[in-house]
Amino acid sequence: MIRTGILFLAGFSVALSAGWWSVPRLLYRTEPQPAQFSHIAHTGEKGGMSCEDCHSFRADGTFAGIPKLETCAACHSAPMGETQAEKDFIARFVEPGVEPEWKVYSRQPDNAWFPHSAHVLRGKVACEKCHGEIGKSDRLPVYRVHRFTGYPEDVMGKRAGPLGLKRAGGMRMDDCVACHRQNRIEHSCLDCHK
Amino acid sequence: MVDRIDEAWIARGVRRAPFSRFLLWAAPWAALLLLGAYAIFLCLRDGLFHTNMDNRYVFGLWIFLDLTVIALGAGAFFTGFLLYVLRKTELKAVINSAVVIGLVCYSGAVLILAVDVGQPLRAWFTFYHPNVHSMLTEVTFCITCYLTVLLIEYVPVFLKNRRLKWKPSMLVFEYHLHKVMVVFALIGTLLSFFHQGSLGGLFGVLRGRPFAFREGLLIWPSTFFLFVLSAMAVGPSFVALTTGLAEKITGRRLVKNEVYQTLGRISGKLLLAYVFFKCLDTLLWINQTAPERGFPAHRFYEYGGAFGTWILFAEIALLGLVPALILLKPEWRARRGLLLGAAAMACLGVTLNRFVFTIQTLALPTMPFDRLLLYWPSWQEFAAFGFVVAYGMLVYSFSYRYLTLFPQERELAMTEARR
Amino acid sequence: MFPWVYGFEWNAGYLIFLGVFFTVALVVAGTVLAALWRSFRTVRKKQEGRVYWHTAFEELTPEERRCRHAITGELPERCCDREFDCRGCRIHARLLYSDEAAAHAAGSGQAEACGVAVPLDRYYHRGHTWVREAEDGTLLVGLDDLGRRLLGADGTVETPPAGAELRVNEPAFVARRNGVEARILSPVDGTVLGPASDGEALVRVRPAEDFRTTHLLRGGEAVAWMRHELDRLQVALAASCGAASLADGGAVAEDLGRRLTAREFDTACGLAFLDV
Amino acid sequence: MRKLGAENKTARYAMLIDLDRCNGCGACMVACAVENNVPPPQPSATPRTGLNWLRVFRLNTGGRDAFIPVMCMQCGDETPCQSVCPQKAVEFDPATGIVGQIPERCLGCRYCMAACPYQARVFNWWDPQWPAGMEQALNPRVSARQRGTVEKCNFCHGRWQAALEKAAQDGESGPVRYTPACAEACPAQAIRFGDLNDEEFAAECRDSGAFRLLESLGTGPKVFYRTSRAEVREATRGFGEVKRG
Repeated sequence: MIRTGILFLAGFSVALSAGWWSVPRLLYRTEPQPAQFSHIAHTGEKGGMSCEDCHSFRADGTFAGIPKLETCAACHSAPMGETQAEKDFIARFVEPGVEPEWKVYSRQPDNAWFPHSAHVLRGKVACEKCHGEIGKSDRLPVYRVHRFTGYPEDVMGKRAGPLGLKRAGGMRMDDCVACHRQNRIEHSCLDCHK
Repeated sequence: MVDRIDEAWIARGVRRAPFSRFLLWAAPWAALLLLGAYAIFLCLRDGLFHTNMDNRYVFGLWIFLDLTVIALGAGAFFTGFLLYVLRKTELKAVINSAVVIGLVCYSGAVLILAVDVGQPLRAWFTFYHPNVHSMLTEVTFCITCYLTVLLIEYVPVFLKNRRLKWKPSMLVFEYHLHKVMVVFALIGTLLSFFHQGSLGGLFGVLRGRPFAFREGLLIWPSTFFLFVLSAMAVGPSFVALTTGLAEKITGRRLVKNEVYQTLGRISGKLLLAYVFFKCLDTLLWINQTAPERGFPAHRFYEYGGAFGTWILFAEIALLGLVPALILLKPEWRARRGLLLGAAAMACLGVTLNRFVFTIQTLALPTMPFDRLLLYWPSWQEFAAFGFVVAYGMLVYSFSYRYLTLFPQERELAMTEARR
Repeated sequence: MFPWVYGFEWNAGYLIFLGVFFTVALVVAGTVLAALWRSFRTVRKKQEGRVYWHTAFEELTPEERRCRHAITGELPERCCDREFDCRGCRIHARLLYSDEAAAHAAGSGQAEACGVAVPLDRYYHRGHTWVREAEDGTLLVGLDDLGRRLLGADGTVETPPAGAELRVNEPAFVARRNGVEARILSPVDGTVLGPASDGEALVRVRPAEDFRTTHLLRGGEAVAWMRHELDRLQVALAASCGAASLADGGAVAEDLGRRLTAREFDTACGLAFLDV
Repeated sequence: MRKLGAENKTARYAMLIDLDRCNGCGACMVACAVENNVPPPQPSATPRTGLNWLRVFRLNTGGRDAFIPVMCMQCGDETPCQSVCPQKAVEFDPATGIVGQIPERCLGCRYCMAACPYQARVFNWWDPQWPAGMEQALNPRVSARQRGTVEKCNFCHGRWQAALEKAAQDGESGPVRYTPACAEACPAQAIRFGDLNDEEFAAECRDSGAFRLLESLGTGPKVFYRTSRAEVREATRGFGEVKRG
């Protein structure tokens, strides 16, 4: 009887750890970004830019998100630095005028509505609160996407980034709710869902 | 040779039809089961447009079926309660049969409910994010729990199969499970009481549907209690009816007459009480509840046709009071045909009551520019309905053949031989 | 459902509803686990036999549970409520030393009922086994004449290996014939010593410390019981198969098993060996 | 950090529909469908299986018929559909007075539809399908339909959200003002949308000619109707029509 128990426990733990290890790997697929990008090169001492310089609001209050090629091309019509990544970017996108298809780490599900204006402009929530210190990163994190839903890993529940940078808030529904509750903001489902 | 293929599985001392004849009996049901499975597959794959339900008739044949079989399946919990808690020991003769009937009814209802909802894969949402103020939440929780309890109650019946019994551990588990059966009988009573009630409450709370809306006691509308009472009243009737049918179909005596008498007597008393309270409730509804909400009750019946006043009369008097009186008078009850006829009438009465609450409620218009609408189920709905019936028939037939549903059968066979 | 799930509220409605639900779930799970644990304990203590007999006795008809003293006519109609273990029965104890009982017990040599031999030098168990004390103090256990005729020439009886513990009314042997199996109950408490040397008995048994024979039938009582058994068997066979009657002076066939169809044989085994 | 909603006083959005102006053209129904990504009906769909959040009924008054647009009434008292939902897919938002229906949470049991006396709720009987290319024209502010779920009018919630974003950008505070698609599309300007906390609008809703549907049920609907024709008002109070059509 005891032997059976030990065998069962051993088998159970092997199966459990195998599943624990493999399921997240099977569930997510890695996709490459179109080009390499260093935030710190732009926002650091050398670049001196702020988040809003590229990630801007439109006149109707909507958030533009990742800048279009023309924003990049405004500075990078010709190489400004020495890096290979910049040269590649100009050769592949700026010169032929092809819009790079950036993968958005924080792309929310279709039914979620996140007004950047209400949070950033009115609520004065710092970008880092949700996005973490991505602005200080030297290269882009690995972009992993859920095989079934097609949503990026970060909104599906990954809290810490693989770059070792702190991503403070997280961008899952639970994170939103936790913050809203903490700040006692009236909420119903339709406050954030559409 | 094929006739004796399963002999080793059939209990000693009872006779069963040859295997080939059993197959012949099961074949049409299996065919119906397959057809129903195909219809269910269509509904699950493509969506509910395969049914004839619509935005007005949001509940149709299936919900009516659910409410009815669950009311009839109440025989399981109520017989268990009478046997294990009130110690009506003669009901031991039908308890196994009642458990199988209950199991069939409840699992059939849950199955068809899973097809009826638009997103079956989200069924766990109700458990994960329950709205405890909804009657449907109560129904979901109770039916799930009670189905579990019924499955547990079925285990000892199942383990007593002749072949399984040879494994000593099976018999030991059966024995110990049987010893704690009173716990399950009590839990089953509690659960069944609540969800029979909340199925009634389901319609009684619809304040936007004055035809169904009823005044309440505490947090429950009167239909909560009426559904419980009516289910308790017809439960024993249905057990008697199914036993009578089983005797008719198999051509064997399965239980002693006193069992029928007990079932009939209990059913009759409860039915009479139910009719009394139903009358009170109806009067209150006609004179107070409905008019207060701007809907004089008599107007509900002005549409005539299928939904005229006859339905009220049939439900309460013809299929409520009449069988109650037959079942209460010992001389009438003593006649098997009359007893089973009354039991069938009582079952029909409850079926009609569930029909009124599901179908008639939805048929009647609430808005001034609306009108009475009729609905006829699609073949897929009928087939899915047939699926449940066939499933029940097959489970019951297999259980009858291989398990001991009627412990008195062996004794009765011997007594008969002695004569 | 749980406090940490989005949407949960700490109010009376939730606490009552979920409190009831979790209580029900716990009680159901707990009861099933308790039953499982008890079963596990029963199996570990090797008490399956006791459970088997308890369950089987429950299923016997009142006719089959008839008290031995009702069979002999000492008592009016009475059903046994001690699972055929007369060792603690007060009624039995009272009757055992009565004159009438003594008269019944008296007698030696051979007796017979409708052609079935009932040797009076031994004790009979209601599952058609007998016990005889050998000179060396061990016990011989065997099938009685009806059991033997029932199994016939093709029938076999599987006996437990030496060292096996036997307990009264618990399955000890398995009879087999033409694919039909029946459990045969042990008439005594004791340890199996091995197969019996004489052809009549099945096994030799060392009796348990507190070995008693008061639960077994003896003498004239056994003859009355055998008649009752034959009657019962015949009626049941007539019910299920329409066999010939013993009442008109017929005798039980020597190889009864061969005369019966598999189905009849199955019924007869169940009745004779109390294996329902 | 400032509280996002703190300066936003609550609103009680409501509609006032002038039946004298409504000529039953159905522009509101079309506008509603376009705004809310309602797919074109399947070939086998009937008027009773459609996905219209807003329907215009013909009211038989004995004389000249009146037309009456019916959508979700956003019931404020004892909201019939909210309490019955087994899994909180229906929610009354006290900040806007809008009854929210969350399709992602919906199981499709349709109990709320049975509970609604206005029959304002609809079910997705089909998988939504758009003719090729038409999905390009979908409104990104309204999430896509899901088969097997219940939905209903939510006073063009996407427009409310857009207005909120704009207000945050402009630094405006207080409840936002916006116009639902039906009100915008009505050529006769029969549908007016407003906030009951706005005294002027509330007064119009209490006007002697104003009424609500099935007021006697006590559901507190927030869609008001107005007519100068007494017979229309009388007809709306009636029971269902007996034996017609």
